[in-house]
Amino acid sequence: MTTRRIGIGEAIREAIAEEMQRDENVFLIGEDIGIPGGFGGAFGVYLGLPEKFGHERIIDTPISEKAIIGTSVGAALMGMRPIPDLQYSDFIFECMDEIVNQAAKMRYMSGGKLKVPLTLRCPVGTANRGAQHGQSPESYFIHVPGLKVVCPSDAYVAKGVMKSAIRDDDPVIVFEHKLLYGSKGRESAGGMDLTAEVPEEEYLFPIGKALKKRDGNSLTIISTHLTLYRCLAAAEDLKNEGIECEVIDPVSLLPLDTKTIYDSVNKTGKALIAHEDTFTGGWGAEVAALISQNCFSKLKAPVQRIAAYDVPLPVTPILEQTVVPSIERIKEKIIQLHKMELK
Amino acid sequence: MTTRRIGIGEAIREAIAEEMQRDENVFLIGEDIGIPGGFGGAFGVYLGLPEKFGHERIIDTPISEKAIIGTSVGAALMGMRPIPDLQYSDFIFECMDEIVNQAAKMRYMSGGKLKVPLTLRCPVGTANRGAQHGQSPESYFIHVPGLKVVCPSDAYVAKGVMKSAIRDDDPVIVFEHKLLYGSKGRESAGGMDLTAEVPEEEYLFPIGKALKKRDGNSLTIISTHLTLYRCLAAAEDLKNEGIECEVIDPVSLLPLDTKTIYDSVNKTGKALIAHEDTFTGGWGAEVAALISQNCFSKLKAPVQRIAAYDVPLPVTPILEQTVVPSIERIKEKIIQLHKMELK
Amino acid sequence: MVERSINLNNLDKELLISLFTDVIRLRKFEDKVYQLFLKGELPGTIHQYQGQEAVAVGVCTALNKTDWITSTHRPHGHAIAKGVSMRSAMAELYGKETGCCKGKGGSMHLGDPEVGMLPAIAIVAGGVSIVTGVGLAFKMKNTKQVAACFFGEGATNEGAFHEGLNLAAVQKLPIIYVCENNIYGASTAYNKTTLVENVADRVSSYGMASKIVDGMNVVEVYKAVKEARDAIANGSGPILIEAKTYRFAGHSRGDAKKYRTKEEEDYWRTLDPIDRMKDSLIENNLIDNETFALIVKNIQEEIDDAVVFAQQSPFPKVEDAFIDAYASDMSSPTEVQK
Amino acid sequence: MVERSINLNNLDKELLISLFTDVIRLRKFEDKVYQLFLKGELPGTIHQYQGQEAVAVGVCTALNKTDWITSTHRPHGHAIAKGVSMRSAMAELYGKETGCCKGKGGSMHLGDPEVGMLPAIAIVAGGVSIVTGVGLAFKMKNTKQVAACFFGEGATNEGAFHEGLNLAAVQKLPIIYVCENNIYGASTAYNKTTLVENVADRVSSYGMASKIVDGMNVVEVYKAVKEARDAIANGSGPILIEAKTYRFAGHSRGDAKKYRTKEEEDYWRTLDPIDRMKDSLIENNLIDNETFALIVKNIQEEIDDAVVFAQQSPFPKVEDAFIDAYASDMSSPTEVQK
Ligand SMILES: Cc1ncc(C[n+]2csc(CCOP(=O)(O)OP(=O)(O)O)c2C)c(N)n1
Ligand SMILES: Cc1ncc(C[n+]2csc(CCOP(=O)(O)OP(=O)(O)O)c2C)c(N)n1
Ligand SMILES: [Mg+2]
Ligand SMILES: [Mg+2]
Repeated sequence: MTTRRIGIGEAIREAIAEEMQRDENVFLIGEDIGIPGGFGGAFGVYLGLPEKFGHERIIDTPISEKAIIGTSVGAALMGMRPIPDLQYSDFIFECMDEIVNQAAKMRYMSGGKLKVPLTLRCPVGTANRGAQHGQSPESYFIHVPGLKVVCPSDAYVAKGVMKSAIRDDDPVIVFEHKLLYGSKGRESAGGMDLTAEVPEEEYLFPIGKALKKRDGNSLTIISTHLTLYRCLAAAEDLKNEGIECEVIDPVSLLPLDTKTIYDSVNKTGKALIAHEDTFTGGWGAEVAALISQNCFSKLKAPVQRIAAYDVPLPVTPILEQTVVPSIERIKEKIIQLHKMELK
Repeated sequence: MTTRRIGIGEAIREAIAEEMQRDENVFLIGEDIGIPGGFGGAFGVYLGLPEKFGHERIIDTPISEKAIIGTSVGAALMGMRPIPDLQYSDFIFECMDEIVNQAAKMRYMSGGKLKVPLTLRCPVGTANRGAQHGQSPESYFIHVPGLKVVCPSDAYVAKGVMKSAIRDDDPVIVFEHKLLYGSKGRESAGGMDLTAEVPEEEYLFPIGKALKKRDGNSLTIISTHLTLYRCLAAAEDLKNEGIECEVIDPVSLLPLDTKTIYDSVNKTGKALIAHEDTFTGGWGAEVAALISQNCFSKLKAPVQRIAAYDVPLPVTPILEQTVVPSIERIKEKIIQLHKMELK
Repeated sequence: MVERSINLNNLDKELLISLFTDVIRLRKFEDKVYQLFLKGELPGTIHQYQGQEAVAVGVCTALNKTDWITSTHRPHGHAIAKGVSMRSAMAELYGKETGCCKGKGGSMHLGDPEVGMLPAIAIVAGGVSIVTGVGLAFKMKNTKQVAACFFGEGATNEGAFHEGLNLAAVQKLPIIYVCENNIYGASTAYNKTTLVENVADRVSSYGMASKIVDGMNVVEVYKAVKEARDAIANGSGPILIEAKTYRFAGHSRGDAKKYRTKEEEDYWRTLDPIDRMKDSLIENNLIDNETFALIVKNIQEEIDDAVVFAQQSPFPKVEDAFIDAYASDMSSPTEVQK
Repeated sequence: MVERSINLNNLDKELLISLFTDVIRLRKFEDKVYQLFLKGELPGTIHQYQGQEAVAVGVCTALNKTDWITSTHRPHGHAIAKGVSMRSAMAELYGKETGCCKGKGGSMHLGDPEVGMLPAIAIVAGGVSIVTGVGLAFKMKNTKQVAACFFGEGATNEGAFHEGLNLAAVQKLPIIYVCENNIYGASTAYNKTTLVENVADRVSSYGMASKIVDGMNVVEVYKAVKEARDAIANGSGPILIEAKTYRFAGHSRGDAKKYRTKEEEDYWRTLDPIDRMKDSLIENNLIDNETFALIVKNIQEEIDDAVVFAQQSPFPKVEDAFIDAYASDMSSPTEVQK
C-alpha cells in the first residue's frame, strides 16, 4: 500500500472527488463553492472540482441557508446524495428546521419508506473572528435522533470518514476544525504538523469507530479537533512526570463507540473529556454521564470535563485563549485528576 | 395571605397581565395571539388580554418566526420587554439564529453595554401530534451561554417564575408542557389535579431555585413537566414497597440549583433524572455528569437517566406511549436503582 | 365576484366525470373523518379540507402519475387526490400498521412515495423549503418529471417561501407552486399579515411566472396546471398558481370560527365546488341524477370499506417504535437507554 | 452609465464640506486599517469598505443623532459615519479594553449604543431581522426616532429579508432599509443569485416604497434619506433605498478578486466618491487645493492619534472574559468549570 502525507483539506477534497467520480448522484451545493475565480468554498476545499465535474454538479446558490439545506433534503429524498456547504458552522442556525424537523425526521415519519442521504460539512473553531464565526456547535446535533455526527481530526480519518458519510443512507454532519485544514497548523494551533500518511488506494473509515491515539495507564482522555492535539501535546509533556495518558479520538459522536471508551476507562479508572464547544450541555456531558454510569465500579476518581467556558466567544486573542481549552489548562486538569484517589 | 386554586394556563395569564400592568414596556407578539374571535394563542393563554391592554401591546404577526424573535430582540435592545410566542416549541428551529446568535450574544458582543430582556414562551410535550408537534427541545438551550431556561410544572411556580422571567434583564425561555395547562390534566396526563394554591397577593419565584416536591431517603429523582408528575405517582406507589423517593423539581435548568440537588443526592446516595426530551445529549446528561462528578464519594450506585428514546415522535398512541417515559418504566427504573448497591 | 357556472371547455366527458367524482371523494372522505374524530376514534388533531377540494383534484389530475407533490398540515385532500388509497389514508389516521406511514406519521404527515407524495410537512412552508430539491433531482436526472408544492397563503410570509421560490426561479426548476389562498392562516386574515393583495403579486421578486385561478372551480384549476406542466417539465422554469378558495370548516379541532363573518361563509358556500360542478354537468347533460346518485353510492362504499379496513387493522407493535429512525444499520441508539 | 459630475443641489457649503470630509475620513481610516492588518497588528479578519463611503456618510448625515443604525460584517464605515470615534473603533480592531465593545466584539461587531449603533451583526441579514424591533420600540414609545438598516444585495436572498420587510411594512415601522448593492456577495455576482435586476424591485412583495440612488454620490444619497426620514418618523411606513455602489477591495483578507474583470473595476474607479465630490466642489469654488490639503491633514492626524491611542491602550484583563454574558447577577456558570 503506497501512501503520501497530505492535510485534512486535501484529504476531504480527494474524498469528495472520488465519490463524485464513483456515483453520479453525488453533488455539491452552497455559497461561493464553484464560482470561477472564486474561493472554492470558504476554506478552498473545492478548488479544482468545478473543472473536473462541471457546474451542473457544483451548484452555487444565493445566500439562502434554508434553501440550501431544504433543497438538499428534497434531492436526497429523490435519490441524490447532496453535499451541502454552509461556509461556517455558525450559520447552521439559519437552517435548523430543515436539519432537525425535516432531514432527521422524514424517514421515521414515512414509516421507513424514505431515506435522506446527505452529508453536511461544517467548519468549526475559533480564529479571532468573534462570537458569530468561531463556534463549535456539534453538541446540539448529538441530541437529534435521525442524524449522525462525525468530527474528523486528521487527514487519514477525514478522507475515510467523509467517503463513508457520503455513502451513508442517513443524514451525516461532518464537523471539521478550521485551524486544521492546512498541512501545517497555524501558530494559533501550535504550528504542529497536521499531515498524515494517506493511502493512494481507496479506503473507508467507518462511522461509529473511535481511534486510540496514544496508549497509557494513568488516565483516559477523550477529545477531538484542535483540542485533541492540545491534549496530545499535554500528554507528551507530562510523560516525564510519570503520567501516562491514554488519548482517544471518538471521531464519531453519534453513534458513539462506547466500547473503545469504556475499555480504556475500565483500564485506567479515570477519564477526562475535552472539547472546544462550550461546557454546559456539551457532548462532554453525555460522554461523562455514560462513563460515570457504565464504568461506575472501575472509576477511581470522578470523570472530569474541560471545555470552552460558558460565554459567547470574545474576539481579542487574550480573551479567546482564556475561554477555549489551552494546553496549560489541560495539563493542570490532568495533574489534578492524576492526584485524585477517592477510593 | 389569601389563596385560591388555579391551573398553569391561568397562572401564566395572571403573571403576564400583572407585569403588563406594572410595566408599560412589556408587550406580547406572535401568531394568532390577539385576533378578535381567535384563539388567544395556540393554548388560549392570552384570552381576555387584548380587551385589557389593546392591540398596540398584543401584536398579531404574519407566520414569520424569524421576524417575531428578531423583532423581539431589537425591541428588547431598545428597552422594551417583549414576550414573543411561537405557538409550539417545535417551531423554535425556524428562528434559532435570532435566539442563539443574536439574543444570547448581543450583550457580550457589546462589551456589556446592552441587554436583551425578552421572555419566550414555548409549549412542549407529546399529544398525539406526531414528530413536528410534540418535541421537548429545552435541552438545546441549556447549551446556549447568555440564555436562561426555566421549566415550570405547577401553577404556583409558573406564575412566580414567569413574573421573574419578564423582569429579568436577560433572555429567558420558559418551557411549559401542553398537557399541564388545564386545571385538570388530560387523560393522557393521568387526569390528575393540576391546580395549585396561588396567593392573591403578588409574589415572585426566583430563577435558579429548585423545589423539593417530596422527601425521602432511598433515592433522589430530578424531573420536570408531565414526567415529574409521573415520577411523583411512581414514588407514591412504591412507598408501600419501602422505597422512599425524594423528588426534586429543578424548575430552572439554566442556571441550575446544584446545591439543592447535591444536598439531596449526598443524602440518598442515588439519583435518577427523568425527562420527556430525548435521551442522548438531553439535559439529564448534564445533570448526571454534574452529580457524578460532585457527589462522587457519596454515590452508592451509578446515576440513572430515563428519557424519551432516541427516535422522532411517532403519532399513534401505542408507539408514543412507548417512546416517552411512562409511570411503569419509571417504576422499573426506581426499583432497579433501589436494588443496586455497588459499594 | 366570480362567475358561478363552470365553463367545461368541452373537455371530454370521462375526464369531467372523474374530476367531479374525485371532488366528491375528497369531500365525503373528510366528512367521514370529522365524524370519526368527534366520536373519538381518531387520535390527535385534524385540519379539514372541505371547500378546497377543487384545488387538489384539479392539480393532481393534471399531473402525470410519476410527478410528485409536497403537502402541509392539511393534507387529507392532497393525499386522496394524488392517489393514496382511502384504506391506507384512513388506516394512518387511525394510527394503524397498515397506514401509509405505518402509523408513525398520522394526520399531519400523510403521504406515500409509491404514489409520488412525500410525507406531508406540518411546519408551515416546510414543503416549499424541500420541493426545490425534488425539482433539482428531476432536472439533474433529466426525467421530465414535475413537482407540485401545496401551501397556504399564510406560508408565503415565511422566509422559506422567499428562499425557495428564488432558488427555484434562478435554477429553472420544474416546480408548480400551488398556493391555496383560503384567506386565513389559523385565525389570522391574510390582509392583516401583509399589504400585498394577491400572493401571485409576490413572484415579481423572483422573476417567476404566476396565474390566479378560481380555486372553487375544478376545471379551471385543471386547465391552468395542464397548460403549465409540460413546458415546466422541459425547463421553462417554475410557476406559482394562486387558487382563491375557502375552508368551510374551522382551522383545526375546536375552532369556533368567530374571526370570520356569517356573510363571508355564506358567500363562499354558494361557490361550493361540488354543487357548481354538478349544476354545470347537468346543464350540459353530462350526468343525470341517477348517475350522480350512483357516483355518491360508490364513494360511500369506498369510504365504508376504508373505515372497516382501518378499524380491523392491527396497531404497530411496540418494537416498531425503535426502527425507521435510521436507514443504515446502527446499533440502536436506544439500547443503552433501556 | 451614471453622470459623473455631482449636482450639489445648492446645499449649504458647511454641509457639503462635512459630507466630503467624512467620505475621506472613512476612506483614510480603512486604508490605515488595511495597512495595519497586513503588518499583522490586527487579529482576525477584516472586510473593507473602500468605494462605498458615500452610502454610509450620506445616510448617517441625513439621520438625527438620536436615530439608530444596524450594520453588517463590513461595518467600519458605518461606525465612523454614525459617530463612533476613530479612537474607540481602532482600539476595538486592536482588541483593546478601550474599544467600543471592550475588545469583545472586534471588526465584525463594531458598534456603540452611545452613538446609536448596535453592535454590527456578522450574520448576513441579521440586522434586517433585528431592526424591526428597533423600529417597533420607537413606534410604541412614539419617540419619532428612525432606524436605518444597512445590508448588502446578497442579504436580500435570505429569509430574514422577506420576513423583516414584510412585518415592517404591515406595521408601518419607522425604518429606512439601506441596501448597498455592490454587485457581489463574496465571489458571487448578484445576477447569478436571482432573476430580479434591482433589489428595489422586491419591495412590491411588501407594499413598501423604494428608491434607487447613485451610491457613489454622497449628495444624492444624503438627499434621498433626508427626504424620506421625517415622513417615516411620523408613521408613513418604511422605505428601501438601494444604493448602487462597488467595493474597491476584495471581500475579505486574501481575496484575489479573480471573479470580476479589470474593466469593471476601472469603470467603478472613475466613480470614486472622493474624486467626484472633490471635482464638483472645486468646479463650484467651494474648496480649493489648500483647504483640501488641510482637510486631509486633519484627518491624518485624527487617524494617527487613534492608532497611537489603540496601541497604547491595555488589553482586557483575563477575568473580563467571564463577565458580560449575563446582565442579571447569576452565579457565574463558569465556576463549576474551573
Ligand atoms: C413554522 C410554523 N409556524 C406556525 C405553525 C402553526 N400553524 C399551523 S397551520 C397555521 C396556519 C397556516 O395557514 P396557511 O398557510 O394559510 O394554511 P391553511 O391552514 O390556511 O391551510 C399555523 C400558524 C406551524 N405549523 N409551523
Ligand atoms: C447567514 C450567513 N451566511 C453566510 C455568511 C458568509 N458571508 C459573509 S459576507 C457574505 C457575502 C455578503 O454579501 P452582501 O450581503 O452583498 O454584503 P457585502 O459583503 O457585499 O457587503 C457571506 C456569504 C454569513 N456571514 N452569514
Ligand atoms: Mg390559509
Ligand atoms: Mg454585496
